Order: sequence, then C-alpha cells, then structure tokens
Amino acid sequence: MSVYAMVKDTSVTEAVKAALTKLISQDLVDAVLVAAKSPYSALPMPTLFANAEAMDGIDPLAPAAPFNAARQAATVSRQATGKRLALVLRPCEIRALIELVKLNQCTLENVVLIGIECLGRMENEVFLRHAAAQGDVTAEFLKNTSLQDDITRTCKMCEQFEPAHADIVMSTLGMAENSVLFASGSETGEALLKELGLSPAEKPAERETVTKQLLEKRAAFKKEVFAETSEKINSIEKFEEMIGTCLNCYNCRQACPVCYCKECVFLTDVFSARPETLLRRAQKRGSVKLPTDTSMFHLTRLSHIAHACVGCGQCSSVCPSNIPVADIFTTVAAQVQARYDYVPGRDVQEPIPYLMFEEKQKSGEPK
Amino acid sequence: MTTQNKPRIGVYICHCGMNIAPKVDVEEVARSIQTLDHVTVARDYKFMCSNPGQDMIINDIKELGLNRVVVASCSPRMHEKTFRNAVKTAGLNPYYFQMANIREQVSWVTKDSQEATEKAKSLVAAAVGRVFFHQPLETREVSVTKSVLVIGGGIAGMQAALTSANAGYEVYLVEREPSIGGHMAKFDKTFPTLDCAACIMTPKMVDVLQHPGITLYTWSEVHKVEGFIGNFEVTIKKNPRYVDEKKCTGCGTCMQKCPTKKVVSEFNEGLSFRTAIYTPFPQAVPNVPVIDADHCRVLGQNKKCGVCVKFCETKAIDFEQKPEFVTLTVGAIITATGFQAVNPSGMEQYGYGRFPEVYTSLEFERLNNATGPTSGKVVMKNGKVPERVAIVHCVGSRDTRHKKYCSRVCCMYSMKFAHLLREKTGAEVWEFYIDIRSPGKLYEEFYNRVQEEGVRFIRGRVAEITDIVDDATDEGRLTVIAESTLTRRTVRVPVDMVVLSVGLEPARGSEDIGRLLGVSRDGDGWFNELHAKLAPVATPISGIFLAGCCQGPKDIPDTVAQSMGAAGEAIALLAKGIVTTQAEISRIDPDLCSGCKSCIESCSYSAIRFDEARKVAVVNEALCMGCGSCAAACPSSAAGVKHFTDQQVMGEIESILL
Amino acid sequence: MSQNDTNPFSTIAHLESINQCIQCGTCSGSCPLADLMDHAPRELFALIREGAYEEVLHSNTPWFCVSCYACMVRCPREIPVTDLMYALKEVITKQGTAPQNLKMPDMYQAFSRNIKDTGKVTESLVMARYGMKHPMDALKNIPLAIKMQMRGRLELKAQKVADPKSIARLFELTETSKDKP
Amino acid sequence: MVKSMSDFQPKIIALVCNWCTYTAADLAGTSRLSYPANIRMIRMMCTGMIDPKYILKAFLDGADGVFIGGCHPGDCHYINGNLKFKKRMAGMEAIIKQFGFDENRLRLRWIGASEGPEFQHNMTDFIQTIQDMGPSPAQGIMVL
Amino acid sequence: MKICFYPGCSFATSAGYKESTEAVCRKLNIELNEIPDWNCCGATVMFGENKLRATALAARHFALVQTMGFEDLVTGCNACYATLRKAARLLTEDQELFQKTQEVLQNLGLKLDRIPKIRHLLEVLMEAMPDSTSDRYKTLSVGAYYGCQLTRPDQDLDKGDYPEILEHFLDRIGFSVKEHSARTQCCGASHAVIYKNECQGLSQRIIREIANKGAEVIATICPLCQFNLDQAQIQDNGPRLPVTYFTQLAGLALGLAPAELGLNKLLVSADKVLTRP
Repeated sequence: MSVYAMVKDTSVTEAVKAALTKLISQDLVDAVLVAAKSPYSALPMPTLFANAEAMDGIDPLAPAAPFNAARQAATVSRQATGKRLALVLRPCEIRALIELVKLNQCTLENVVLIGIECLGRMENEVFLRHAAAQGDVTAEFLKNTSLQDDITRTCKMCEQFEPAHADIVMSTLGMAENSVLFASGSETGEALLKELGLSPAEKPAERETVTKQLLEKRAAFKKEVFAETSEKINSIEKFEEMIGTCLNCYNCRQACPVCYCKECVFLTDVFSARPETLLRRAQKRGSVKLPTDTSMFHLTRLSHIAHACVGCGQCSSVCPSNIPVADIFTTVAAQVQARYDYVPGRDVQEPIPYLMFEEKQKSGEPK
Repeated sequence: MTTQNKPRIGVYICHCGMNIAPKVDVEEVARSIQTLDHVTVARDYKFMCSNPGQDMIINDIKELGLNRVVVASCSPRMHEKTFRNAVKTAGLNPYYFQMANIREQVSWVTKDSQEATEKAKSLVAAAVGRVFFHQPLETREVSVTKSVLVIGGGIAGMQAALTSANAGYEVYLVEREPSIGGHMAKFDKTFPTLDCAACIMTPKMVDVLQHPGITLYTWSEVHKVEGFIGNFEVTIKKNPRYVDEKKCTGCGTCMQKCPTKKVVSEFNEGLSFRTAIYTPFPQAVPNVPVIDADHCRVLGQNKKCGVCVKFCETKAIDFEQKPEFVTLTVGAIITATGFQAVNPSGMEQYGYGRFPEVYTSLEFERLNNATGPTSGKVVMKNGKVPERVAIVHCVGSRDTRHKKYCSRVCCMYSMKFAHLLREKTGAEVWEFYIDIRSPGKLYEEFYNRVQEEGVRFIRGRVAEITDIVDDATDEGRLTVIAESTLTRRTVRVPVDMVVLSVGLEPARGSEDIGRLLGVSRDGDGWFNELHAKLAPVATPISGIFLAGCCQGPKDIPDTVAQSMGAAGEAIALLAKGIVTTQAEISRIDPDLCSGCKSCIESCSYSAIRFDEARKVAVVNEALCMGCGSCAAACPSSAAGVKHFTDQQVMGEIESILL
Repeated sequence: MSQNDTNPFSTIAHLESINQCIQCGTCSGSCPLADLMDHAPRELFALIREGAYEEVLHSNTPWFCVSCYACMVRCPREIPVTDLMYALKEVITKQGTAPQNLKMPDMYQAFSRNIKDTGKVTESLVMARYGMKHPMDALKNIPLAIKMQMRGRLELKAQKVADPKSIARLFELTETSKDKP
Repeated sequence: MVKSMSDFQPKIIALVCNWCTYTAADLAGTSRLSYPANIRMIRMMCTGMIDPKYILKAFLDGADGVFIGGCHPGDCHYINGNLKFKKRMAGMEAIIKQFGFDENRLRLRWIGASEGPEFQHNMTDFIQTIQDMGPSPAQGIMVL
Repeated sequence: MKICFYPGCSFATSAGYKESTEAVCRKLNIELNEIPDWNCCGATVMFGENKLRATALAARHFALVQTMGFEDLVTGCNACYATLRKAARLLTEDQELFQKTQEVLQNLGLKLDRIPKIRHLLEVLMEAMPDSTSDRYKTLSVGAYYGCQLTRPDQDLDKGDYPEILEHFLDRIGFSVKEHSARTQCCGASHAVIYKNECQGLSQRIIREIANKGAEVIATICPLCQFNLDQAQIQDNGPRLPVTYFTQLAGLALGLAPAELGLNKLLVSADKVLTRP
C-alpha cells in the first residue's frame, strides 16, 4: 500500500524544489539528476546537482524535455560508483532506462528513481515561446488547458503517464493549486518520504476520476493515430512517400533512448555503398536516389528496437524534415510488442524477447 | 578489401561430364559472367575437379594474378575442400574461394534448359558478388595441456582416471567424500555375476591411490573452472581433514577412542552410528580419517577433549588445519558426479520413515555388507531374521508424479536382493514388479536362476504398505497390498520386511557442477550429452566429457564402458596435443561492441566472455563453433562470423536481385 | 484405440489418457471394493483399447466405485481413473446396459428421482423407492431405522426446495440421450 | 488451378541451413526431384545466423518471396539455432506486413537432411503461393 | 467472520453435526449464512448419470453464492465438498460446458459469472478455533479419521495418503491425539448401506486399527463416514469407540455441554468417556 504526502508552496515548482533540495541537504543522496533551467536558457536540461543551494533553477514538472533523459541518466549510472544517486525522470524516460539496464548500459544499484506524473511535453521552440510570454510556464501549463493542447502529438496519445517503476512519484492531477502529491512506489520510496518529513496526506478522491478521463482521452487519440498511420504506410510505395524527404541524417537514431549501439551499423562500411554498386543499381533500376538505403535504415532500425520503443516521440521532434517518425515507430512497435506480449520498461527482470528462445519444442510446423 | 589487392576474379564453369553441360549452356554462362565487374577470366571445362581442371585454376592464379576464384559445379559439401586446396597450392589464401552449386540445385532439378541456364547465371553472379568481399582466414592452433581433471571418485571417475593415467597422462581426481569408491563401495554383491563389489573394486581403488600419474584429492571440491579446451584453469578446494595425511598410518586407534559415538553414519545410510573422527568404511582409500567439525567436541562445541591427539602415536591430529586452494591447468575434464537414490518418503502410501521395517535398496545393501551395521547378517531392527520379505519395484520410477523415466538398474538389483535373501535367510521372498527389465548379458539367465530359487514374482505395482493386519496372528507385521494382474486378485501379503527398489536421480550438487562447467542439464537434471547416438560422452563444451550415471542411470558394466570411452576421448585430445580452431568462427570488433551482452545470452557454447575492464565481449576462439547466433543478435554487427559477414551475405543477395 | 463410430465411449473427456495405461494394477490394488468387481478398472481400459465395448457396457465394475479417488492419486500415469468411472456410468446408464440384478443402479435411480421430485434427498424416501425393487434389502434396514428414530435422526417428511418444479425443469433442460450426448 | 499471370516469374531468395535444408536440397538433386527454377538458394551455417536485415534487404531489393529452411527442433547442429531464428519470425512478420508485404511472402519451414521429397514439395508449393500472390509491391517502384 | 454455508442433505439427520456446528459457530461468533433454498449437490450419483445435469445442480449454488456477495462457499460434508469442487474444476476447464450450464441456469432465472472457492468447515475452524487453555481433555485420546474426499484427488489441503491437519487441529485444541494408519482408508461410503455384509469389513478394519493404536474416541469430518463407523459397531462385538464430529470435540474444548452438541445422538454412546473427571 503506497504512502502519500503533500507539499504546498507558492508554486508547484517551489513545492518540488522544497522537497528535492532536502534529498541532498538531509544527506539522503549524494547527487540528484533533475531537469533545471540554466542561466542561459529557459529550456530545462537534465542537470546533476551535488549541493542543495545550487538547485535553485530546477523545474522537473516543466512541460519540456529537450531529449529523452534516459540516455543522460545512463551515462551517470553507467556503473555503481558507491555514491547514492536520485534520478528525477518522466515515465517514458524511466522505461527507457529500464531497457538500458537490461542491455547492461547502466545499473540501478543505489539509484533512487523519482518519477514525474507527466502531462506531456511541448516541442522545444513552442515551450520557449510560452516561456518568453510568461515566467512560470509550469504553473500556467497546469492551470490553462489551451497550453495543454500544445504538447506534442506523441504525448497526446501516451497512456503511460503514471511512472510504474519509480520509488517516489510526484503528481499534480486532481491536486489543489500549487501543491504536489508525493506517493511511495517501493519500500525505499516509503523510507525516503518519511526521512523527508513531508506532511502525510490522503490521496484526493477526484484524482481517480481525472486520471481516468485523461487515460480515456489519450487511448482514443492513440487508436486514431494508429489507424491513420497504419493506413498511411500499409504499402511500400506509401511508406516511400512518407520518407520521401528523409535526409539520412540519422537524427532520429541519435535521439532514440533505446537505440544504444556505440556505432550504428549504417555508419560502418557494411552500408557505405561503393561506386560500382551504385552504378549497377542505377543500371538495373534506371536511377537510384542518394544517399541510398533510406528505407533499409528505417526498417532495420525498426527490427532492432520495435520491441523496446517506449513512445517518447523524440524521433519526430528531431526530424529536420518533420517526418512523423514517432507515428510510424509507435504503430509498428505496438504490433511487435503485442506479438511477444512484451512491454518495455515493465519489469527489469523481464528478458528481451529475442534472447528467450525455448529449449524444448514440439516439432510441428513452425508457423 | 585493401586497395593494393584489387579483386581479380577467375570464374570456372564445370560441365561435370554430362551432368551439367547439356542442360546448362555453360559457354553462355561463361560469356555473360565475363562481363561482370572484376572478373578477369571466365572459362568452362569438362571436369573442374580433375587434376587438369585444378591445374587450370593454379596456372591462372599464377599467370593472370588472380586473387579470387569461383567454381560453378557440384555442391560445396562435395568439393569445396578440393578446390580450396588447389587455391592454396597456388599460394592464394584458400578462403578467397566460393562455389556455385549448378548441378544438384540447377541442372539435376530443372526441366527447361533455358531456365536452367538463367538460374546458373544468377547463382554464379551471386558467387562473384560474394567472393568480392571474402577475406583471408587462418586456422589457429591452441596447445593442449597434457593432463585431465576427473570430478567424482566413484567407479566411473576411478575408471576414467585409470584409463587416462595408463595412457601416460597426468590425472587429478577430485572426490568430495573422505574416500573414493562412491556408491559401489556400499554394495555387497553385484549383478549378474554376484561378484563381491569390494573384491572387484578395492584393487582399482588401490591402483588409483598408487598410480604415479594420478593425484588424488579426497574430501575436496571443485571450486572454480575457467579457460577452455586444452587450457582449463581449475581451482580445487581441499576441505580441512584435521588429520595430517603424511603422518597418519591408518592404525585406527583414534576412531576407537573418540568419545563422540552417536553421529549418524551417512555411509551406512543412517542405519548405524560413527565417531566424530572417522573413515566411512574400513577399506577407505586413502585410509586417513577426517574429523567431522560439527560433531567434534573441540571443533564443534569448543569443549576440552583431545582424546584422539593423546592416542595418536604419530601426532597426526592438527586442529589448526584450514581449507586449502589448489589451482592447476588441465587439457580436458571428465565429469563423473554419479547419482543418488530417490528418497521414497514422498510416497506416503509406502510408509518409508513411518514403518521401521521398510528399507530403501541402499539401506538393504548395507545390511548385506560385511562392513555394514549388522556385519552382513540380514536381520530386522529387533535382531530377528525375517521369515517373509517383499521387494517392491519401480518406487519413484516410471511415475509422472516423481521420476517419469525407468532407472534401468532396479529390476536387476532387486533380483540380486531376492537371491541374497533366499541364500542367507531362506525367507519367503515376494517380488512385486510391472515389467522385468533384464536386457544385459547374462541378465535374463540371472532372472531365471532367481526364479529357480523360489522367489515369488507377482506382476503388480504395490498400491500400499500398511501396518493394519487382517488376521491377528500377523500382529506387528506389515501388509503389502497389490493387484496380481495376471490372476486378477488383490493380494494382501503380511511380511516382516519390505525393500523399496528406489530409482536414481542426479547427485546432490550436480547443479553447481553444471553451472561451474557451463554444461546444461535435461528436464530431470542429468547432464546433456552433445548427441545421444553420435557423441554420447561429449558435451556442447568441447574438452568436457561425461562418464557414468551423471549422464543418466546405468549399471556398472555400462558405466565402466562409458568411462573408458570418455577417457578415450580425453586421451585423443591430449595425444594430438593441439586443437586447431575453425577458421569460420565469430569475431567481435571491440570498437563497435556496446557491451550489451546479447551475444553472450545467445551463445549456446559459453564461448564468449565479458571483459569487465574494457566492457566488451570477447570470443574464445577454441570454443566457438561458428553458429552465428551472436552475429544475428548483435544490432551493430560488431559480432560477425568470419566468412559469413554482412557484406558477403548481402553482396550475394544483391547480386541475385539487382 | 479405433475412433470409429461404434465406440460408445468416444464422447468421454480425457478418454485418450487410457492409451498411456501400463496395466500396472495400482488402481485395482488401491480399490476398496476391487474384489466385488468382475473386471479391474485397468481391465476396462484394456477392453476399450481392444474395442470390446460390449463387455465394458455390461460390466459391474463402475457400479462398485465408491469414488474414494485412491486410484487417481496413485496412478503412475496420472490417468483420471475415478472421473472415467463416472463417465462410464453415464454412458452405461444412457445405453441401459447395466447388469439386471445389480442393486447400485436402482439405488442411484431412486436417489436421482428423489432429487428430481423434491430438489433434495430424504434418505428414508430414497430407501422406500429403492425397496420397491429390492424389498428384502429395505426390510433389513428396519432395526437400524428404529435406532435412528429413537435418536431423532429419521426424517420421514420429504425435504423440498422452495420450487421443486424448477429442479424438474433443470432435469428436462439437461436431458441428453444416447444419440445426442 | 489455371496458372494466373503466367508470364510472371517470381524471384525467391532461400536462406537455408547447411546441415539440414541445404543437404535436403542436394538430396533432391541426386534423386532428380525437379521443381521450378525460381529459387535462389544462399547457404548459411545455421538459421540462427540469419540477421533480420538480410530479409529486409531481400524484400526491398525486389524479391517476391523469402524462404527460410532450418533443422527440426532438437536436430539443430548447434543445439538450438533454429529456435533462436523462430523467436524473431513473429517480429519480422509484423514489420513486413505493416509495409504492404503479405505476411506469407516470408515462410519458415523445418526440413531435415533426409527429407529430399519434402524439400521439393516445399519449393513447388512456395513458388505456387508466390505465383498466385503476384509480384512484390517493391517491384517497379523506386525504393529509396 | 462471516461464511456462506452449504449444509447438504445429511447435515440435519446426522448425529449432532448440525447442532455442534451451530453451537461452535455461535461461540466463536462466526456468522453461518446458509444458502437459502439450497438443493442436493448430487453427491456420487449424478455425475454417473449426466455430466451437464450434475454440473448444473452444483452450479446452481455458485450463482446463489454470487448473489449473496460471497467469494467462498463452505461445506461440512466430504461428498458435497468433492462434488462441488469437481463441478467448479470442470466449469473452469471446459468452456463449452460453462456456456451450456449458464444457459440452463438462465432458464431458471439465475446468473452465473464467477465460480466461488470451495472450502471445508475444518479449514474455517482451523483458523477460528483458539489454542486450548485447559488440559481437561488431555487424557482423552482421539483418533482422527479424514475419509477419502477431503485430501483427494487434489491433495492441495494436505497429502492424499497421510494427511495430518486434523491431528494438528485436535492437538492444538487440547486433545491427546493417537497416530494410526487408517486415516484415509475408505469406510464403504454409500455402498456400505446397500452392500452391508460386503462392506462391513471396511469400517470394522478402521475401528480396530484406531482402537489398536490406543484411541478411545474417533473424530470424523463427514456425516457419511460418521454414520458408517458408528453403525458398524452395533453389529459386531469389536471395540466400542464413540464416533464424534470434530465440531463436537471443538465444542467440548470451548466448554460447551455435550447436550448442546448433539452428543446424545451417537449410536455408540459417548457418555462413559465424557463423564470422566
């Protein structure tokens, strides 16, 4: 049974700051990774804090994430340093982190996961526009529904806005103004909440209904996007139309938190086409667009991470040609994950489907 | 493909006499292949595999400076070796060669010759597309340490050790009990010849002790195993005996004087007691006792005692002994961890543990053995000789709730017991069986002889053993209830003693040995042999072999035969002295490897280890079989099988389709 | 076991499990009333496997099954022997081939009829109806009945559910015959 | 069944394992069991070695069908390479299906080393299936 | 504690099972919600006549339990326990049977969605009964008799051939328990009524074994076992052991008077044993 606590302050951001700074000041952890505004930009970036006073600019509930912070969290928790680490992450970032743990890219040893109930993020330039207009975008975002419509298309179809794997969860849905609900997600979380000395509270009743409504809205939109996208790419020709403007810049791979290869195979000589190969392709097909292997890149990337895609939408956000890469990847990922009954980030013990091949099997037709 | 050896490909289309030529227009194929990039020469010839054919290739390589060769002829499974040797004799790396199968897979299976020619062209083009990306490969030799580790000192381990040592190789035999001998040392007689177990085994045990080539580690366990075929680094943990082996003369005074008398004797299956300082049985090898720390007053309850110290003339007792670790390198490992008897207390209907006169087969063996608790006299707990005894077959075996397999030896040892009972006690013996399985040499004859001795064989699996008696005169006896299926009667036989012929299961701890060695186990816990028929003593881990019951229940004749087989395999490996690694094995590029270990998870041969320092996976070339599971599991293609790289396979696909 | 249409037992669930029977006799050895049976339970399985359906249809073995499940928990092939005995009784009842002089089918018939009429079982009434076919047996129980009466344990009045017609309706709805199993 | 689109000659890539299906193909050859010439066979040491991108490349380069032949479970020369590939099949089918390739253009079958006739039957049957399906959607369009 | 109780047809006419159960439950304030308008579970008869009918007869109670809002259904008779569990198992395994049963019950105006967990009265008392505080009955040696269908065929409550939960229970509530080997031997069940001579031996064998092992009283958990062991003693001249219900012994342990527990209804009287100081 979870334990609840509530912090009320002049603003939601202050409320969060009040709690999180205690993590260091009361020596509960040695460092905190949390999104914070730098002196140079309003866009909150994942920042590692080792002392409480420096945490002035933290704003984790801001509706903005320049990239999926799982990759940065993985660098700081690459291997256990003996230091206690708190990672303040969104649900899709935690789920991506869990997948990276499975791939031996980082460890959860003496790591505390503080999950944010994420109501969606805006594209960076949209967020900056709002930041310019009014100071505390976070507070405004929680109050004003029109701002909430500015979140990205992928966030609008996200049903997993409640973090599953977190020790502590910070949420605002159904809460009174300027107050944040802290819930424990594990024993460690419970112990930490007690240590933080936050005033215990009851889970407000209307949270139930508000969360349910949001879930239904998101689920409906997701169904719509899947149907629409599936229709738009259900032939190879239509797919070519979708990626007609792709520049092979591989930004989508760079932004993807679960695309973990040190060097992508498409950058190795396996795919660096040689002159006579290009000439022969041109002879056979009449012409060949350069760079080649664009479809090959997207389909191969799908075959590598479709099972692990956490639907964070960053691939669409970084595409210079505004191709809805996230629509394509989440649509196909849903089908692949359903076939393996696998949910990325659900459980760190759940093995990756391709590495679980049954030993004994009746010899019948493999179909 | 470095720039200086720009590919110069020679293509040779074989007529194969009449097998390819008429159907496939070989000239047309040669003509069209000549037009492909990097093809220096394309010829057709009647018999490419003949000497003139091979010479043509060798000359072209020399004269035209060819550095790639393609032969389109029969299946590579037939002549790949032949042509590779030809290429090699011409001084070119044999792996700069690719075949196209235009006989079995074109001319012999295609009706229309025009279609056959087109298919041949396409397959040859594919071979050319592939050979372009071929790399020179070498096989490597790994030297083999000329020594063998044998785990387990039962009859299987001893035999494997003796055969290997007799071949002149250094043998290290590790046994966790104080003495070698295993379960066989507990037996009185052995079927079917009724040899006395001690008579045929003690000489072997002494041979093992005295054999110059065998180093014996008893009261020791295998602690860690690393390395690979030919170069296993093994760490052995020698548990403290608290008796100095060099000083002890085996006089046994300490064992008589030790005040702690009431320790349950494992060797006697709990039917008698032993002292805290003990040897399991009189003919123990080595004949050096161990002190059981838990029960020793000094070591266990740190009380004052030291009786053994006082009476030991050679001052061999040493309470300060600590565990010792010995590391050694061996070329091969033979696992002979054996079996243990199934514990029948899970079958409440047989009352084992509740009724004192219900014995397991191993307990009954000890009753029969002269060194046993009753010095070989078969008597009940009250000392009386039983007048009627029941022997129950298939206890725990052939039963989906317990062990679904037949344990192979119980029918024969049950009949041995029946014979011993008839001979020693004259008791009436009722033997309840489902099917008598006596398949070995002289086995059926032994069954016949036991029938002659008046043993009553009842075909029916015992349903229940109870101490409720039907008629008062049988008070104190057990009643065995079963249906005699051949006479369709339910028989209720009052008896004085019951022997449960329990089945076999893997020895305690075999799971840990499996993990240490990386050898997998089947659903029932027995070690998996590489192939039931073609490689029954090998395991998927090259250099590790199996002997005896650890691979599955078997009797002593089969065990000894298999142990000699396992030793034979080990000796073959050591005699050769080198292990040539395959050329077409996996290689992991450390610059590309992201350390995600997917390859390690996919490898069925534990051939990839993880370099914690550099955080990359490294292939152990001696263990890799080249199956490519790691290549398919690696998204960045850091892992790849030499000779089946992405470029080569995709080059082949592209040459076919474009 | 030929699955041809003449096999009256082909509709029985898990019947194929009898193919695994190794005729070891554990079931008959465990059976309290095995001595009263013309065939051991395992024999019925062997007979069905050999297609000797008539002999099984007329056997008294299923009627002596006290449903103590001892055979089922001890069978080394985990064949559901007791469940199969129930299923055999169902087929035999529908085929109407139970041995004529056998008492148990008549007892079961009386028991079932009492439930159909009242929804409950009143032992005395069941014994009365059974007694019409086996008067001598019923009379033997009179002394015991008196002892029960003296201890207020003899219920003569029929126990009924609120609406017995609904139970009769249940019987109608679940009516299956030989050809419509 | 009348051969529809008789002039359409499908081009089929077959990735087969050396120890079982390739041997069965040779056996079909020595037994002179003929089948249409649309199959282009590529010899792999094991189906467990087949990287998903080989299948994607085949389809994108215009193959009308891709056939994977491996050993029966339990017979794999490398213990369970065949099962490793089988586990990836479901994911591959989902991807190619979404992009307009009929799921049945990709077929996995176990063919033992001694099963020459089964090999012939599988080739004929698969070619006929692809024949009925018609050319691959990637034919005749510019694949980027 | 509230339980939904299924009495079964032989509960009322038993030798005090009804009285002792009600008395003990009152004492331990366990609310016995008897299913209103329950019908006969079909015992060992109906599954031998018609599988669908037998399942429907049992499943009628599952629908009633659902409307009463209970998760579990408790019964005190081994035959009812085994029959209800068999119907529950068949309904979960066989989807087609489940649909057909649903249709039949719909016709009778009943809705079946969920199948309750079937539990024996012994399980309830094992949880509810307090440890004994007096050694008043320490001198009374009891033989525990399980009958067949509590631990078979599922063997989930305890081992099929050698259960011990009743022994532990009786020992915990203050009786001295005697181990014996007839704990799950069959008493002849309904066949003992019709084939009196042939089945006589079964019950007598059990009584003799329990007496041999030093018990003075037998504790049973099923009306039919109690009836057979009780009436088998008035025919022969073997040992005389009163055959009680475990609820009667529990009542005594709770200090209730024998009269309240229907102990006067036993054929072999228990007075001699109970009046001892």
